[in-house]
Amino acid sequence: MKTAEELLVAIQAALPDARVELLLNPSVSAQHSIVVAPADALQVAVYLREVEGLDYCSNVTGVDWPGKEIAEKVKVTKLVAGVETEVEETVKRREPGCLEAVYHLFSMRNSKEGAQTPIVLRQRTGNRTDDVKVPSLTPVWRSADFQEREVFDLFGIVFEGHHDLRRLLMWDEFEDHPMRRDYVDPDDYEWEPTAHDEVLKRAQAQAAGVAE
Amino acid sequence: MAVEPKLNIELGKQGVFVTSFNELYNWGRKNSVWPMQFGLACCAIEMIATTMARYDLARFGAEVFRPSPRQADLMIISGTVTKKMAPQVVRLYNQMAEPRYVIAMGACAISGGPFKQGYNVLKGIDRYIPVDVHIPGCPPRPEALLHGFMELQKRIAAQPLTGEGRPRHLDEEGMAEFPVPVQGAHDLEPSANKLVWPLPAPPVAEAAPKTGAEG
Amino acid sequence: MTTSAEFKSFLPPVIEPDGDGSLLEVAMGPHHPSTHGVFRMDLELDGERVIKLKPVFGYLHRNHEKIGESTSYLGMMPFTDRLDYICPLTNNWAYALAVEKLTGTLVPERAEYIRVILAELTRIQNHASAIGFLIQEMGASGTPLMYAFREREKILDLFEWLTGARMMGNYMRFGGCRVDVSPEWIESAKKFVAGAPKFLDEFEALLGGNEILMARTQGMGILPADLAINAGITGPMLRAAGVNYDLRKVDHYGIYDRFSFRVPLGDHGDIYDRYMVRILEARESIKILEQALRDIPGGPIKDPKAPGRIFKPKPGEAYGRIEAPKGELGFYLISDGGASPYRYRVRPPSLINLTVLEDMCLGHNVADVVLIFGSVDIVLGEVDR
Amino acid sequence: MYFKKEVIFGNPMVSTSYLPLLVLFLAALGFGLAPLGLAWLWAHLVSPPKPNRIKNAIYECGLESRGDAWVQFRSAYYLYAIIFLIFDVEAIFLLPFAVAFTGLTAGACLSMLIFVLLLVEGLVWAWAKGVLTWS
Repeated sequence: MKTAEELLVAIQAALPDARVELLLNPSVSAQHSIVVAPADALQVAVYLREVEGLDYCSNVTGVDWPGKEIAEKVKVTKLVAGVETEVEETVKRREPGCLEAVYHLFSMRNSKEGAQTPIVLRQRTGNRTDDVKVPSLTPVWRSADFQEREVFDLFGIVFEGHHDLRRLLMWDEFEDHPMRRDYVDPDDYEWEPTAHDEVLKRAQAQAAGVAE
Repeated sequence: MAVEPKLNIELGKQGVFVTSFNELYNWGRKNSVWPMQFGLACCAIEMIATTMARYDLARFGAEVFRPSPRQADLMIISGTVTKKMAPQVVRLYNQMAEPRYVIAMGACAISGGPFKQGYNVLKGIDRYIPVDVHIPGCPPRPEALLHGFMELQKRIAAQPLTGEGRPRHLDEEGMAEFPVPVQGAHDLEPSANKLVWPLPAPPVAEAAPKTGAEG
Repeated sequence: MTTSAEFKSFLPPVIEPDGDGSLLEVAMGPHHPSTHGVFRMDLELDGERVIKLKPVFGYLHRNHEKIGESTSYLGMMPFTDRLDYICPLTNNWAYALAVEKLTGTLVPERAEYIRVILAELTRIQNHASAIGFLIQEMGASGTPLMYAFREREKILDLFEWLTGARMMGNYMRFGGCRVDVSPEWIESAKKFVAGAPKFLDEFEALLGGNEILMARTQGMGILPADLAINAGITGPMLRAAGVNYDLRKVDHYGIYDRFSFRVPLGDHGDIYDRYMVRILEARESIKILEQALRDIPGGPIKDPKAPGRIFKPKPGEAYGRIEAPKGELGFYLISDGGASPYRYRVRPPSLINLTVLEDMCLGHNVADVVLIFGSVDIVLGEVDR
Repeated sequence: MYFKKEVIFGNPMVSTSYLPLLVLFLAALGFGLAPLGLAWLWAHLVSPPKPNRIKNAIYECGLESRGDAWVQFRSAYYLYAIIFLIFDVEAIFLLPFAVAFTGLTAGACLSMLIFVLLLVEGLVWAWAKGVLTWS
């Protein structure tokens, strides 16, 4: 079973124009992943299944990376009291977030030698609002069928080429994507009979709102 | 109105058995409560275990689990009622024939239980339909379900036929229709049935939040 | 070269109604006696034949993963009991294994043995109840289920004695177990294991040679091996299709390498094969239990350095999986150094095994759809999470 | 002459009259209808009818039922129904024959045999035509 690094080299050899890079996993499990650009994800997937023998896509899931404010220390030469000096300055850089579809691949046919570490394939969308289209890998691995529908339902990643992309878990009239980090669920705690601390504050605010 | 117990026992010793029509009517209904086959989640497995040989719900005349709501008297809500399932639960309750009862089995059915923070979990089925017996536990043991069942039987036995405390199915103004909630864009609309689940007004903001809740 | 000629993609088939009647649209809905809970199938029937079958999920979607993102690592352990509520202890083990893979915690010998014993006991009671429910849906209302649940009660007594709860054990911790096993418990477990083959013989004598069962299940709901692999089917359904893929042998997790047991395989991939594979797997579990109970060592049950309540793993991600009675149960954890996982994903074998329900059921009668669905053996808590 | 007591009630010694049969029939009818009557009376007098739209809706697994059930079924079903009808009616005719079987003369047995054979011949034709095997 090839490791992620060897597979990366093999992919770049077989598909020179495929934009793939390695993402190291700092955890002890050392399950590194291959990030592939959505445009040629289908190509890479077909290669992995046909040539590399990864015929079993065990797990497909979505991860939401919201945009982050990164404060970076930047060396800036500035005029301070007429003297050119190097000054440490924190620059706020707004990193655009993205939605990610993660695929864990194994091989069932040749699964004899040794414990199997998953080959992790990642596709990232452009951003979290309008450019959320990613090619569906269901034609390559049928096991991604329901799981991609679930990722579409809970994260909002649109899988192009999926034969039946509907919401899997929430009801069809539901509009939000609840597993996103910035989802606020409806406040239907109301006030339990023994209202206390922040439920009490919410209840009083609601009651005050009703009172006007 | 009921026969005094002491007199009853004395007469019983002489071999004379006296009962009232009300006791006879309730005795018949109490001992043949047919539950509806309505398993939602983990509590359903404990409910099935209760009907099996070891705990044997049949001793109380309830081993016939009717799949159709038309032939069931009791709905045991065993498991988490999600917001996607809530309209179906309320519609099934409406479609059951009158004298119908509800047992909310398990913490999830009573108040959302461990999954209370879930966005798709209804915080308790009391918001839409009246519940007769609540059985706490996650899942409650089969003995707890049997005890809850006996509580329901006591409650049925105590229902008078006429007068003030008579059950819902015997009085004309009793509430018969429980509106089915609609699945909206973000949540169920309405989020609770105010007639069935009157919200206690919270203690007023400006006054020091007293423990008791007026209104 | 995206989808070249010989490249085969396994999309669900479409069949045409051959009769002259019009199609009846009916929902085998959330409240139905034979859907093992709140599962719905939208059927289009031509008379009795199924023309279209669209499963609908989500009626028990309890937001397990969203709650996971705001609860501590240890706090999620009782929630994993309620995923596949017929096999809570294997869920615990899968979650503990994933966290151990994330943090590299080691598990002492005795704890590994206890984990194997509890997992195999869970497998026996899961297969027994799965067959009991399947036969009940075939029409034998009650009797086989009574037999299966009688055995299940014995196993639940063992669980209750050890973990304190009949079903929801919340027993495993990262790096071991919560409570040690007493010698009396091991004795009564041995007594149960000694009696278990007699129950399986009785079960098989009652069902195995039964013509009605054979007539209704052989050749029904056939699942070809290559579709099974591509659709990610795991567990008894996959082995019934003839693919030798059992995580206990493939992944070498836990200490399964020390026990000699075989992996039963079917060759037709129909419902009868799945029934037989489950019975044979239960027999193999009994063999594992005999060996494990015989040479369980002494020693600690929890690695003292193992993470306790306040536990912040270093950033990183890990995907751990075990051979749960229903298939490959995996946990995918992404940690950002916080007290609760950044992303907490459960790979549900029941949901993924249902991917091919439509392929297996098209063209059969409605009564057979109930059987094919029963042979997949799903639990709604795990399907909808 | 026809209204004499014996004709209607018949003298008890010679049981030619049909009175016992009538009494038995009425008893059977009463035994069947009495509970229903009581239930109807009870429902009518004591428990008030409270129908509403949701309660009277068609039960379809908790959902609102879409589409209607009046669907043209395949022709194979009608053949099944007809064949069942024939052999069900035949069984009713066999009943009195089977009850009085011992006391019958050979001629009666012969005629009954012809009746049964006629229908068995119908069954053989249907079987040969392959109507009974489900496609």
